Amino acid sequence: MRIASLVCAFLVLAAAPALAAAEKAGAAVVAGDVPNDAGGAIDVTWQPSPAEEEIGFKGYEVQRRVAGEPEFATVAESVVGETTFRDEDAENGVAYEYQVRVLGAEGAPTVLGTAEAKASGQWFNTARSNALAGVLFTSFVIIFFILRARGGAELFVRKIAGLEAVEEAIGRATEMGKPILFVSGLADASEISTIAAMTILAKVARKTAEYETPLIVPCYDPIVMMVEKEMVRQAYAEMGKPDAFDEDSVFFVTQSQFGYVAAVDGIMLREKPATNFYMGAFYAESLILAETGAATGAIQIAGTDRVTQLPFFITACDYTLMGEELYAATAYLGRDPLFLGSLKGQDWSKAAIILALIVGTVFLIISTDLGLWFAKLFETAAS
Amino acid sequence: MHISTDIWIWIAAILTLCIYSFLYKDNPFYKFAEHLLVGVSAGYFFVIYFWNLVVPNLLTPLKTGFGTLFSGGGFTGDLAALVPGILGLIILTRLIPKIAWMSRWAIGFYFGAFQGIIITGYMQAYILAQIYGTFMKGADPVFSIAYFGNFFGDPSWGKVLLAVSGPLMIVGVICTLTYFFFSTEHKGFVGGVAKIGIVFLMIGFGASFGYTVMARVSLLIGRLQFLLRDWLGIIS
Amino acid sequence: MNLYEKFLHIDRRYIFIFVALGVIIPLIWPLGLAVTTSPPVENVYKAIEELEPGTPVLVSVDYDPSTQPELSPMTVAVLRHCFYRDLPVIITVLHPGGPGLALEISDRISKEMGATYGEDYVFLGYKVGGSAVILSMGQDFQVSFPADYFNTPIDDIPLMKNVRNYNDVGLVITMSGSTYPEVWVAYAHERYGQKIAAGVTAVMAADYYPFLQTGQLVGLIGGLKGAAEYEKLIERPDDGLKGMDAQTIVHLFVVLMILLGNLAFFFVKRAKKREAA
Amino acid sequence: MRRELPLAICFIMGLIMTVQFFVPHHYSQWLFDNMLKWLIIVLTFAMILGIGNLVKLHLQKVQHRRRDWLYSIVALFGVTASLVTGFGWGIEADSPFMVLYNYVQIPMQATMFSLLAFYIASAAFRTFRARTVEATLLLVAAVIVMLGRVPLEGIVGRWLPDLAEWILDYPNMAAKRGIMIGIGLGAISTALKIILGIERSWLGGGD
Repeated sequence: MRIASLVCAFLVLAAAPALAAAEKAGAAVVAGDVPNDAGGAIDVTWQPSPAEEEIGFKGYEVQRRVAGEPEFATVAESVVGETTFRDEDAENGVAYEYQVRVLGAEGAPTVLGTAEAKASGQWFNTARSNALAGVLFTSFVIIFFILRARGGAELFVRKIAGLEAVEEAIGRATEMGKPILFVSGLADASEISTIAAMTILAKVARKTAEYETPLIVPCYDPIVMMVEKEMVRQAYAEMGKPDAFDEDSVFFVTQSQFGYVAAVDGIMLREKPATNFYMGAFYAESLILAETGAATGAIQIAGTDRVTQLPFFITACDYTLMGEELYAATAYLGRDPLFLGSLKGQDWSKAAIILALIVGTVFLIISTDLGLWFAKLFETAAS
Repeated sequence: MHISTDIWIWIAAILTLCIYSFLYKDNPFYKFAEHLLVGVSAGYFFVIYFWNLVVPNLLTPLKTGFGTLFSGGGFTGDLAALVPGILGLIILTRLIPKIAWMSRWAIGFYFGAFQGIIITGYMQAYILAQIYGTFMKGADPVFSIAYFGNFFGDPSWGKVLLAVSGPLMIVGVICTLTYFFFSTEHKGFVGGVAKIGIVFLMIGFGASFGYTVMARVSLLIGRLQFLLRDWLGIIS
Repeated sequence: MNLYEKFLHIDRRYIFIFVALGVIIPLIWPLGLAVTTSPPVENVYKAIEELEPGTPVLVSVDYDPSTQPELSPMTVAVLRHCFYRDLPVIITVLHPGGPGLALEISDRISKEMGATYGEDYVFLGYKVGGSAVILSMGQDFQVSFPADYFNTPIDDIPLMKNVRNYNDVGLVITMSGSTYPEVWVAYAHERYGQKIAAGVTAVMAADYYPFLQTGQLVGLIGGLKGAAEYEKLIERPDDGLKGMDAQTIVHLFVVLMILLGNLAFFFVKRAKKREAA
Repeated sequence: MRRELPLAICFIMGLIMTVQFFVPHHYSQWLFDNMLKWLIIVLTFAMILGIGNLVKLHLQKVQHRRRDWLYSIVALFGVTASLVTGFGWGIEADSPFMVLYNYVQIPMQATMFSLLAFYIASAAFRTFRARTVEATLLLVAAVIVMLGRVPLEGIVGRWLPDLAEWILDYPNMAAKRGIMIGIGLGAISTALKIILGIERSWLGGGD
């Protein structure tokens, strides 16, 4: 399936020499549409003039006219040290003629050459074909295993300590008669980790409903609050305890990062929850929360995909779900075969990536050029 | 020593001390500051979003759009602002229990749009760029037989590091990825590789922790400079 | 509970007190610990040293008060350097939280250095738009900044008479706690070939090293340490170097606590083993 | 209507935004640029609900004289102050709203943030113990990097900062990359499940 990405990437590589060839053909000035853009831009490149070396060289001047019109207008002047110019002000589909002039030490400018081009917008960004291949490949593998799981295939998943501890932590809070605090990150619902956190909350709420343990869910984002309130309500209803659901247990605080932290710190010291969950996206505040929680003696289970915050949760919390484990938690807690299937798909994608890393290494051993060619297949264009 | 005479500096300084009092223990001063901060900041973001986003991207285009429409100018792109306007109103149906379910339409829109952005964005930044980065450092490959050649030609610490760091990087990425396998037991060969993955994870976490200490201290320096300089005028 | 065990369970408020003292003392009585300079910072310094007197430098204050402790010292050092070298400074702000900071710093440093507004420096203020603003300055400053922060048309400002776009600017330095340097590189450098240097927080610095390798940034000042190095280069110690003292002390304190903690932990463990045996 | 329609909308939007990424044409760019703004506008409407919720909770506390109800008055005062100054006088640089922001909100936020300097020290002391091999690795790496960032070259030489840099650039980077690739796959898998309607707990309950 990597073949698909190879093929796509090949197309990109094949296109590049074609452009280079045009430049090499010897024309003093070359103009062409900027590839992979929304249109409206033309690149003009030219061969450096020997005049560059002369004393008093003032630079190049790029002029433009709509093909067929009499007058040129200057679009760039005194270009020094570069032999390209990107005209961002071109209208799509209009043929422009570009003229590059050399401004020497004295006398009239000399014309280096002219070239013609039209700007256009593209319908497919070839620089992103590797991303397309990647998306198609992973989606295919994941959906394939989801479908297999739906067909009833048995799927094994290994243990994750942090998730094994969830039940125990809820049980402990129940015994102590203390509440459970659930923080679903400091990001809005656009973050995948927030969504993962919300689905974990839905599972945790089923357990707190079962044991009738009080649950405290302060929210950072109003949409997350709306959705979480419904999820928790649903969880209580499903466990046959709709009346045990407290409308005010899921509430909005503020979207200010440290305002939110100030409030949650206060809750920890005043309500003294026996268990703190930190799931989702966290930033610098991760350690403030985790250290305050540790000082109150709560069991703390964290999970985040913020690589920079993992060290703080790892050190200050009892259990930490690292990166992908956070997303996997829903599958574990729910034991839904479809979700387990998607985990299997992720594993196979991982295996494919490991294979790609090994292949790349072998190529690098055989020849640096071959290895570089392979590595470039994964290069991403900035915009 | 020149104590500030600016009332606002005093307010800021006192609130700063109220927050610091939390380090000792929870107390009425902290509670006061905490509730004030929550209230003020909750309102702040609403006001900022309103002026910076809702006005230029919703109210103004709707005004021009409808202005043109009613003066016979036909439909213009400005009226696209109706989309978020209507979605926003749909979100508010949550306030009316009878039709609260309608808010799911807007949430579906919101969630769906972001999932599309996530799929492609993560593929690009979290997968492709990381694979590429495993092989490359700047414009050079992290690993090449030539680096070993260089080392044996003229051995030095720098060259041995250059030669072995690349392979170490690749091995590290593979082992760490292996740790994240969910559908195989961490036993035997896979278990061994995953163990090495844990070694990399722990070194990485330790290093990031140590790396961050400095930045955190500078925040404290900033606050203390405010107290000692702007408020008390002890330092210049 | 013996002494070691007591130490292991020491009230963390004692640690807090030591951290606070470790910062306060050097702020009041600077220690003047030595700082060695590093190439990324030296390169920013060189880029400014190499400019002909009279060549404008654009300093963009793209941060807000949350990262001010780290970024203001370097902004101050760079401004001083420019004024020493008679390089006119154009100050812009792309972050909505920046104008107040930029105003305060430019006011203070210009007074200290005897720089005249309109001739030695100009404050263009904040413009919303980020990348669009950066792009427009490549065409003409007039587009985004028809007037300065105080509403004087830029045509009436002596400094701006000879400045139309990036062609007339020797160097752009962006001070940012977020991703603005990337935007500057993508638009001002990639499209207009403008030389860019950046000042960023210590945490962000690692993300920008690759830009140095590719030459997209001519230099990089990272965190308080970077500011301290810059102060050393221009031989004008200030908040950066003072801050470094404090940081060094706290670092060493934390390391010491970790070592003592482990020592105590080791003794407690050994004692327990003996008891068991 | 109540469950199928939102799922369908979610599916269609997910598909559109995925395809959009590969299309550089300006219609597609227009959609992307506007979509981001629209989504934040939707969020702003939702904030009415959020703030409403906050105000309601605190009003209840005051009304029923629950524990700490006096502080609820402070919170209500804060919200009111922000909203009244923000809508009454605008958000220009010297407006009352910005004064409130600069001298009330910013100092407190920055102070909360700076608590980290204390907590990072206490956390390091409390948890960096050589209990296991893994914990020892973590602790040694942390100490090396911390010392490497202190200007001690005069005393111990360049090797320490160089070693710290090397740890950050290689073993640390390798671990980060491994985690990030896993995150990428997990995120794509989760997003896919949401678009396809397999993960639908966000719909909540009811019909």
